[in-house]
Amino acid sequence: MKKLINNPANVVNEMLEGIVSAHPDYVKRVVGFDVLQRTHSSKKVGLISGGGSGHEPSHGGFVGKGMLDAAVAGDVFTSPTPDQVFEGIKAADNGKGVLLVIKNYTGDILNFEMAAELAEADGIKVEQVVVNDDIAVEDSTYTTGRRGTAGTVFIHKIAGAAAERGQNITSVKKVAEKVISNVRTMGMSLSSCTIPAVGKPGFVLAEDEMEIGLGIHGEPGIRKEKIKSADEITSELVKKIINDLQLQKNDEVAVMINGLGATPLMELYIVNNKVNAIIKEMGVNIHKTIVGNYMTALEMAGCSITVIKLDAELKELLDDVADTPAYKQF
Amino acid sequence: MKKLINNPANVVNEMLEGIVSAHPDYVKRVVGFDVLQRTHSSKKVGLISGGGSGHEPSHGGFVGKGMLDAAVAGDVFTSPTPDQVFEGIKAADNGKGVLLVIKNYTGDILNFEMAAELAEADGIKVEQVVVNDDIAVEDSTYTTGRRGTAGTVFIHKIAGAAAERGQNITSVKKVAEKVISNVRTMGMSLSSCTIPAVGKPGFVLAEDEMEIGLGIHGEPGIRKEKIKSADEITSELVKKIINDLQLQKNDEVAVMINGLGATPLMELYIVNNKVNAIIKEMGVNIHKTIVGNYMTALEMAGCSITVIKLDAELKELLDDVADTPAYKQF
Amino acid sequence: MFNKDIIVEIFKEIAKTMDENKALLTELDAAIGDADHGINMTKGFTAVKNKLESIAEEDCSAILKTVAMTFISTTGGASGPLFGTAFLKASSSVVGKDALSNDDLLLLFESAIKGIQMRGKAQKGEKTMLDSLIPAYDAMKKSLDIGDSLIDALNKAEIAALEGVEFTKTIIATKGRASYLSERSIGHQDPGATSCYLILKTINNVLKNRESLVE
Amino acid sequence: MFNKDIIVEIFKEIAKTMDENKALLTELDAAIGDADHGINMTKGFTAVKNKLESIAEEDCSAILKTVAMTFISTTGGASGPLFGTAFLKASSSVVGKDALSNDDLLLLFESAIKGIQMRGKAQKGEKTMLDSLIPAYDAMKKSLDIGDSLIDALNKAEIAALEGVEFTKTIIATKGRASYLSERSIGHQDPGATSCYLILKTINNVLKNRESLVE
Ligand SMILES: Nc1ncnc2c1ncn2[C@@H]1O[C@H](COP(=O)(O)OP(=O)(O)O)[C@@H](O)[C@H]1O
Ligand SMILES: Nc1ncnc2c1ncn2[C@@H]1O[C@H](COP(=O)(O)OP(=O)(O)O)[C@@H](O)[C@H]1O
Ligand SMILES: [Mg+2]
Ligand SMILES: [Mg+2]
Ligand SMILES: [Mg+2]
Ligand SMILES: [Mg+2]
Repeated sequence: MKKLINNPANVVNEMLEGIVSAHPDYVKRVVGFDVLQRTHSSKKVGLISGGGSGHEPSHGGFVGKGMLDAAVAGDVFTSPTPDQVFEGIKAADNGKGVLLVIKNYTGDILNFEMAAELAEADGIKVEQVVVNDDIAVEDSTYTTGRRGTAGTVFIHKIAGAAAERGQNITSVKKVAEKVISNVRTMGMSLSSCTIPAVGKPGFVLAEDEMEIGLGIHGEPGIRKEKIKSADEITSELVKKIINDLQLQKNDEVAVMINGLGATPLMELYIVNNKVNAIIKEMGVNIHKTIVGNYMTALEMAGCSITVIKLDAELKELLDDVADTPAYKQF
Repeated sequence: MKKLINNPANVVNEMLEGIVSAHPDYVKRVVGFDVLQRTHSSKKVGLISGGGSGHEPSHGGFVGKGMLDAAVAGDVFTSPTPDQVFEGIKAADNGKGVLLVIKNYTGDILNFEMAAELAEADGIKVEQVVVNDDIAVEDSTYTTGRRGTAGTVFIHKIAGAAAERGQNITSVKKVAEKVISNVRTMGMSLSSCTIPAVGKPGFVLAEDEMEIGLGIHGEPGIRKEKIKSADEITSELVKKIINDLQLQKNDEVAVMINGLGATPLMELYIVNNKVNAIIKEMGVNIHKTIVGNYMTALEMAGCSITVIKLDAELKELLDDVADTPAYKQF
Repeated sequence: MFNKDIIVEIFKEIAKTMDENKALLTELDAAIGDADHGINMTKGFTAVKNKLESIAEEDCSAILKTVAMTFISTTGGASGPLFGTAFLKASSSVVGKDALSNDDLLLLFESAIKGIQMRGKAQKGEKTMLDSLIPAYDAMKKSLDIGDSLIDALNKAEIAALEGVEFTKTIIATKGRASYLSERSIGHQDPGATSCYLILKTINNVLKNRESLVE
Repeated sequence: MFNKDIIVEIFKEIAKTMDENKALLTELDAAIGDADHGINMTKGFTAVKNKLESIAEEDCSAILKTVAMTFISTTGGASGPLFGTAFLKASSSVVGKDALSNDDLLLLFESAIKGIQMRGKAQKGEKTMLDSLIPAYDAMKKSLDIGDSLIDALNKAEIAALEGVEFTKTIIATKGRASYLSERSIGHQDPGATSCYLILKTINNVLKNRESLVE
């Protein structure tokens, strides 16, 4: 394991300190907790997100104007405990209620749920949405269902804009749910990643292998196969998304090409070149494209593609101003 | 070599197409050339930069309001040819002259120089500055001198702001030169990178080795040594910078922690945590910190630290609005 | 017979067991999850162990409640709330008791399982910790019903738990992180089921040790 | 004797040589540079080769000028402008000629070297292409001065170039990318010096071949 770290046990703490000292105008730390909170809060519905660390800039990087009010950081790839999340909820609360944006992982759901119970007992109005954008896994009422991955960033952006506009918690939640039902992601990787405290990679890929349909925790994907060209891989991922979203001619979408941590931007743009071609060829209009590392898995090489179907409301909110360390929009 | 690409011979072209289709409001491509140009130009001094590809988001990502007017992309790690740069100069020219921001590499200097000769013959007023922020190499009048690396982003930002304010080419150049004489960078890496057309890494590091003082082209550094803790490495790099800049108590600086491509943001923030501590302990004020992948070397793991000493003028220009795909500031 | 001293000792031993099996549990989780189960369990039970000194004087229920709260607030992941809730429900089932009868133990075990099911909404056969816990409970109950000693009953529970662990290798996961792997999860044993087996085994060892000391 | 046909043939052969030595040159550059010298040279000379058909009817100077412009506009890096300028200056030194005398060739060689020095501001001993070119030129001149045949003179130039390449292993680079390595550049041979040696060797082979055909 080669990492620019000191002690595996301190990575989250030192990272949070590093974030706060880099962006003091945006975030401050809730003393004694692994929670980042907006430096300048405002009287609006609070938006909170979080989960295991290792997905940076998710989620602390999205705390700021027009997105999150607080983010809770668990250990690497381990969802934070209820008391941490509870502290986050308190930090995000400005008296108008708090919406919890939870990614669909058993750990996240259980810990956030318990925190919500604590917060409600404390008199804070709490609502939750569960993001499940990853279509690699078949959905079913009998299973855990689909994972929450990079699509989460669109929830932060769009529901964040609704909250910033002063909408009440019911409508912010409604917006978030609309985003969730219109966003889909599919990913692939060329290499695994190593949790600092574990010291060796979660899986191993041969020089000519890739994983299709993997998540953001160094877990294996749904299929291991021989590596193909960027265009072939991209086509497979995008087509699956298009089908699942039932995209039609004249639909309008936004696209995110998300790097998993170790993928050169050059490669993400090569992927975008193909994504763009496929979607435009369908007669679908791409309103906005976001390319970069937004929901990562430590030093994993690979990418995910996210598409969100927009209507007038979502489009307007997506275009609203946002000013956070990791996502800024004029 | 594991890469999300199609054909090594097409990576630059497909990447440029991917950039343009992702950010049409910011950049367009000069037809037939590897040049990205601002979509909406304005009557001001033109700022142009460029060099080999593989450093994304440098340089195309910085084309936009308050930074560059055009960027020229060579093959991976190979500076662009004079005719390409000449086309870039024409694209950046709005009748007020064009400032070339050149990184100090023989190839870049020679090709940009020849392009400047072509542009001058064409009646375009051209000025040049040469960035040499990398202090890994000792400076000397008898050698090629120091390399230009991540500090270049500060030239783009600050000289770009001066141009955006409507300053004439003489004063924009003066600002750029002031930045150059006040900015220092030092880098390290944990792994090498592979030029697509070559297919194997430029150098190989053992599991417990790192390179200190390397550049951004997969070239070896000044020293190979056993890997140390993030704090130890950071201290060495920062102290070298502090000495070279002759930083004093009450000085004011901006800091950039730059990832080389495959470094998780978590690690960059851990590095920043230490950088921040060292600099603050000196009684030096950190006006602004930038953390992320700005000047990369494909999928190299590692980072560089850049410090720029600010005076009132540089500070004000640094704080000016910028709106580009890769760097936005409110 | 089963007094609060034993409970304290059991948790100390569980912390040791988890530490010894950290790499194993993490490797099992790497195959079908996110490679942290060993870390999570060690983190949780080490925190519990460190807390034990200060609570050894409380009654069984209070001890278990502290164990639960400690586990919940240090572990995170899926196992934090699941084991935490198990201990919390176990605690509620034995309020005010300084020693536990066999019936108390059965009720405690049943409550723990119900707690896990309430939290995690899983059934037997979904490749989770329930696949070792439920057969273990059933075996223990049956054994006590036919008049076996507690030691024998726990022995049978341990054996059933191990069979449950083996069984998890044969099925597809439909709950937890391993469910994302669909068919690829077959052939791998569930980390959570394994740690539950290890817990039962540890309890058994503690009891056997005591027994032999008494004899 | 040294007519424009030979020039065209030489450039065709150089393209072949570079292609054959692409991996070698890239490896040399990987050690002290950025691992692209083989790519650059192949790219440039392949473009030149593809251009040759259309210009074979021009005079020597025009051919060399097209070679120069093609090289400059396709190669990039340090070698693009350096070799390009060399060919450009070489072209200017033989304006209007369809065949070149030994004196013409010496002047052409000298002009090429001066072009490189004008562009790159380097001297002999800085671990660059000049370290094979300058000794080669000196050897060629000396050999012609004492009345050797062109073939012999070029043979001596080739040997001197190879010695120059060997010499680059012993010195620190102070120009170009290798200079960033300081002491670490010692022990490695310069890629640019190597490609210049390969060019001379190719010229020699072409001439020897012709000679043997004539004989
Ligand atoms: N819904 C559930 N009900 C019961 N047990 C579950 C459930 N989901 C997951 N588990 C158990 O949790 C274990 C994984 O725990 P752990 O690795 O610590 O958490 P995480 O999956 O969050 O990384 C699985 O092996 C499984 O036994
Ligand atoms: N200033 C200079 N003068 C002469 N030759 C030089 C100079 N700088 C570099 N070179 C030559 O260029 C070679 C490197 O060429 P190449 O790898 O194609 O370009 P780059 O260094 O831009 O990647 C070196 O081996 C050296 O011989
Ligand atoms: Mg986990
Ligand atoms: Mg090069
Ligand atoms: Mg796990
Ligand atoms: Mg080179």
